[in-house]
Amino acid sequence: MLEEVGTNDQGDMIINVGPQHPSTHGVLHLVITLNGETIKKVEPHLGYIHRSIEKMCESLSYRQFIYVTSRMDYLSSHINNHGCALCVEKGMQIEIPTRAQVIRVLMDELTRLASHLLWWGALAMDLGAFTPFFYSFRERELINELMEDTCGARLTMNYIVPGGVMMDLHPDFQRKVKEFLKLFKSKIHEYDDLVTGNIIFQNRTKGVGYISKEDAISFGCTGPTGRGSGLSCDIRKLYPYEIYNQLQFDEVIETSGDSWARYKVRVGEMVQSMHIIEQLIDNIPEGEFQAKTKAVLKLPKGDFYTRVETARGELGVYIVSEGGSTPYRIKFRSPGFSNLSALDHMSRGGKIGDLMATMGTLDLVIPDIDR
Amino acid sequence: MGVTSLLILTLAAIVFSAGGILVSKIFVKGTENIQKGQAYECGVPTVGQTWLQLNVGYYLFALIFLIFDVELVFLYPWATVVKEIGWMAFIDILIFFFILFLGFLYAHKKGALKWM
Amino acid sequence: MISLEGLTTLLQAWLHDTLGEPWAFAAQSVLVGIAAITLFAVLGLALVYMERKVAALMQIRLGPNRVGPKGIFQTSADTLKLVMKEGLTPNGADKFLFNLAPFMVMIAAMLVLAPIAFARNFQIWDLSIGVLYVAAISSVAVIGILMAGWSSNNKYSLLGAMRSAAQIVSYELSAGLSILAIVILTGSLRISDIINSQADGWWIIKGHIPVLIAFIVFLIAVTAETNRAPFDLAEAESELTAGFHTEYSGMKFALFFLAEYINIFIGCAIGATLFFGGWMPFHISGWDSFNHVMDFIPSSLWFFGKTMFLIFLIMWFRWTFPRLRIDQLLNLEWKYLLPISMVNLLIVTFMAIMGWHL
Amino acid sequence: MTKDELKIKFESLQEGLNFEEGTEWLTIPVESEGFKKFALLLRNDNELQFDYLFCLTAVDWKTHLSVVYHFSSTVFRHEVVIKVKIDKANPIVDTVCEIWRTAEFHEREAYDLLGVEFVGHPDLRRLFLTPDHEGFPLRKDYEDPINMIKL
Repeated sequence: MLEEVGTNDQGDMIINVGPQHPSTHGVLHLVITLNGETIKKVEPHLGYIHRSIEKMCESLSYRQFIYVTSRMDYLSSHINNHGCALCVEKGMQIEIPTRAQVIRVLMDELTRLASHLLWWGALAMDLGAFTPFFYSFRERELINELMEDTCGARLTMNYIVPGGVMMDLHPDFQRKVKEFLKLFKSKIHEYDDLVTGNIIFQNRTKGVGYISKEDAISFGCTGPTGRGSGLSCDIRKLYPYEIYNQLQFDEVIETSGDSWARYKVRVGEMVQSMHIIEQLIDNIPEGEFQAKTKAVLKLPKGDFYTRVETARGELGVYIVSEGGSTPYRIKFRSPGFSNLSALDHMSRGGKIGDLMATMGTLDLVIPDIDR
Repeated sequence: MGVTSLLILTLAAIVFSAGGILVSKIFVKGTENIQKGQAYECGVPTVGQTWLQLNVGYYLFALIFLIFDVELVFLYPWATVVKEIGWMAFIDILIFFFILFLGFLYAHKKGALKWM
Repeated sequence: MISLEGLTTLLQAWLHDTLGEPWAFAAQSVLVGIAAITLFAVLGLALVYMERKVAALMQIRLGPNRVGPKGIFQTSADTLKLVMKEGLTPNGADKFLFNLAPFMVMIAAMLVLAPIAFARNFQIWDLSIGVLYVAAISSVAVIGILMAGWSSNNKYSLLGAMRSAAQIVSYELSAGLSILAIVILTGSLRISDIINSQADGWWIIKGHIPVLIAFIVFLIAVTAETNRAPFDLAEAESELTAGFHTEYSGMKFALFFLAEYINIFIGCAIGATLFFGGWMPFHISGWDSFNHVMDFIPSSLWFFGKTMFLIFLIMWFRWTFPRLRIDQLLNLEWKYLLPISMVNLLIVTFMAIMGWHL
Repeated sequence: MTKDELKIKFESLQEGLNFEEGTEWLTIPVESEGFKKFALLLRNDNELQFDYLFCLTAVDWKTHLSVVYHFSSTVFRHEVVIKVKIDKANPIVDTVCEIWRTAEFHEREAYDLLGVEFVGHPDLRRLFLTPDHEGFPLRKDYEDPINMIKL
C-alpha cells in the first residue's frame, strides 16, 4: 500500500489525506495525485475500521444481528435497524401493527433530520466556517434527547425488533416533538442566512464535484447524491415500505449534479422530513406496538432482499437463509460504499478545496463504508 | 529615536523568541522516539521527495506581483505631491495607469491570471 | 487606562537630567525594548482571549471560563502548556531555515511597531516615510512563512507556503493602493502628519465614498495578508491539516501563533491610523464644546478603542464566512479589488485636486 | 415489466435458461462461461435496460461459490437477480465494471472477502484487508484463531 505513495515521473505530488485528517470524518484514507493544486486522481484506501459485520452476523440470531447493524451507519442507525427488521419480517411474513409502523417511520424521519443536521454543520466546517456547526448541534441535541427518552440511547438506538418496536413511546414524546418542530421552524431560516445565502459558500459548491445522471446510475449513487444529479431514487417513493405510501411528501430532486445540488437536496429533505413528522405526530394510532412472534425466529430457506432509504441513500439488506436460526450469509449494500466509488470521478480536475466540498456533500460515514 | 530603534526592536524580537525557546528547552525533557521525527502526513509515512518542482502557477503570480509592486513604489513619491502639482499629476497618472492597465490586460489575455 | 500622552517626554527629560547623554540613550533603548516585548506578550494573550470570547459569542456558547475569573488566564495557561512542550524538528527538515523561520516572522512583526503612534507623542520613531515603511516591512513576514513551509519537508507545509506566498503578495497591491488614497489626501507619508490632518474629522467621515471604498479594500487586504479566515488558505485545516506550520510544535509554534495576532493588531492599527485618525479624538469642525469633551478621553484610549473595533470586525469575518478556494481568492484580488482600487485612486486624485475633501 | 413478462422476454432472448422458484424477483442462475455477453445483453437490450447494479456479492456454498448480481432498471423499474455459479478451487468470473462502474468497488470487496477473481478488472486488489493477508474471511472454511466469534 505504501510503495505507491511518493511522487511519480511527471513531477506530480502524491499526498495522503487521512486516515487522521480533519475533513475525512473518520478514518478514511485517500491517496491524492496532485499537479500543483489540481487533482489528477483520488484513490480511497479503506479498511481502517472494518469489523466484518457481515461475518459477525452469520453467528448471531435474527433478533441479535439487528443491533450490530447500528454500528454501520451510526448516524442513521435506526434506519439500518429498520431495514434489517423488514428483511426478517419479509422472510417470516410477520404482519406489523399500524402503531408500530407509525412509530418506526416517525423515528426514521427524526433520525434523518438529526443526520442531515450533523451533515450540514460538518459540511460548513469542511469549507472553513465553524459557526454553523454549533447552530445545527443546538437543534440536533433536542432530537437526541427525544431519542433518549423513548429508546434509552442517543446514537445507536436499537429500538426496532422484528415484529415492531421494543417498547411503547415515552408519554412525553408527542408534546416534545411538537415543541421541537415549533422551535425548528423558527430556527431554520438561520441556516439559510448563515450558509445557503453566503456567496462564498455558493461559489465553493456550484459546479464542484459534478456527476451526470448517467454516471450517477452507473456508479450506483443513491440518496441525495443521486437525486442531486436528477436521478429519482427515493426508496420511500419508488418502493414504499411501512406507511410511506399514505404520506404526503415530495422527493427533492435537483438536476445540476454538483455539490450545490446535493446541498439543496439535503436541505430540502430536512423540510420534507419535518412535514412527515407533522403529519404523523397527531395521528399515532392506538394498539399494539409489537406483533406476537416466536421466541426463536427461523427464516425459511431462500434469499431475501429489502431496501430502505437511509439519510445517505439506499441501504440493501440481503439475507441468504438455510432455514436455521442464524443467517447463512448476509450482505449489506451500503449507500456510502457506492457513493465513495464515484469520488474519484467527481473530483478529478478540481482543486484540493473542491475535494473537501465534494466529500462533504457526499456525506460519507466511514463505518458505513467499511462495515 | 531614529534608526537605532530598528536595531533595538530587532534585538527585542530576537531576545523574546530565543528566550521563549530557551526557557522551554530548560523545562522540557525530551524523549527519544523514531516516530517523532517523521513528517506528518495524516499518520501515514511519506515516501518520496517533498522538494519537487511545483506547478508554474504559483510563480506567475509572484512575477506579475513584482511588476505591479515596482509600479506601486513609484506612486508613493507621486502621491505626496499630487495636491501641489495639480492637473498635470492627474494626467501623468492617467497615462501611467493606462500603460499598467495594458500590461494587466496582456497578462490576463495570456492566461497568467488563471490559476493552474 | 492612564494616558500615555507626554509620558515619553517626561521620561526623556528625567533620564537626561539624572544620567547624562550617552547613558540616558542606553537606558531609553532598554526601556523601549522592554516595552516592546511587554506589548507583544500582553497583546498576544489579550487578543487570543478576545478571539476565543468573540468566537463563543458568535457560536452561542460561553468560551473559556474556568481558569481565573471569566477565564482570563486561560491563554496564559495555554502559553505555559506550549512552553512545556518539546519543540520537534522533523528528520528531513532543513534545520537552519526551520529554526530561523519563527525568528523572521517575529522580527518582521516587531519592526512594524516602530512608526505606530499609540497615543499623542507616543511613538518609537516618527520616520518621514512611515507608511511606505509599514507596507515594506509587513510583507517581510511572507519570507518567514515561505521558509517555514519549505524547510519542514512536509507536503502540506509546502503547499501552504506556496499558497500563502501567492496570496500575500497579491493582496499587498490593493493594500498599497488603498493606503495611497490617504497619502494623496494628506500629502505626506509621515504617520504623525496623517494623524494631524484628521484633527477636524477622520478621513472615513470627511473623505466621502472613495475613502470608504479604500477602507473596505484595505480591510479585506489586511484580512488576507494576515492569513485570517476566510483567506486562511495557508493553514486551511480542513485541506492541509495545519498548512505551513504543520511541523512546528512547542514554543516555535507559539511564536507563529503570536506573530499572527500581532500582525492583525498592526494591520488594524494602521487601518485605524489612516482612516480613523489614530489617537485623534472624534472631532467635528465648528463644534468646539463637543470637541473639548472628546479631548478629555485619553488619546491612547481612542487609539486602542479604534484598533480593537477593527480587530473585532476581522474576528467577525473569521467566525462567519467559509473559506475561499485558492483560484477564487486570487480572482477576487486581480479581477475585482485591484481594478477597483486603481479606479478609486483616480477618483481620490481628482477629488484632491478639486479640493472637495476639505 | 412484471416478473412473468420478464421471464418470457428472457426465454426469448436466450435458450436454456432456468429460473428459481418462489423468489420475489426473477432469479436466473447462469454459468460463468459467456456471462459477460449475457451481462451486456442485460444492459443494452432496449426492453430490459438494466442500467443500475444495486448489489453485487458472493455466497460461499461450501461446494461452490456463487456471485449474486441484483440489477434494476431506472427506466422501467423492474428487477432481476443473476446468480453465477463458479468453481471454488478456480473462482473466475468476468468483470462487469466497464458496464456498471459501481462494480469496480463491489468486485474488489468480493475479491477481498470471498476470493472471487474477476477477470479483466482494472485494479483487483485487497480493499479492506492488508495486501499480505492470507485467506478470505467470509468463506465458510476460514479460520482465524484469534479474532473469531463463535457461539
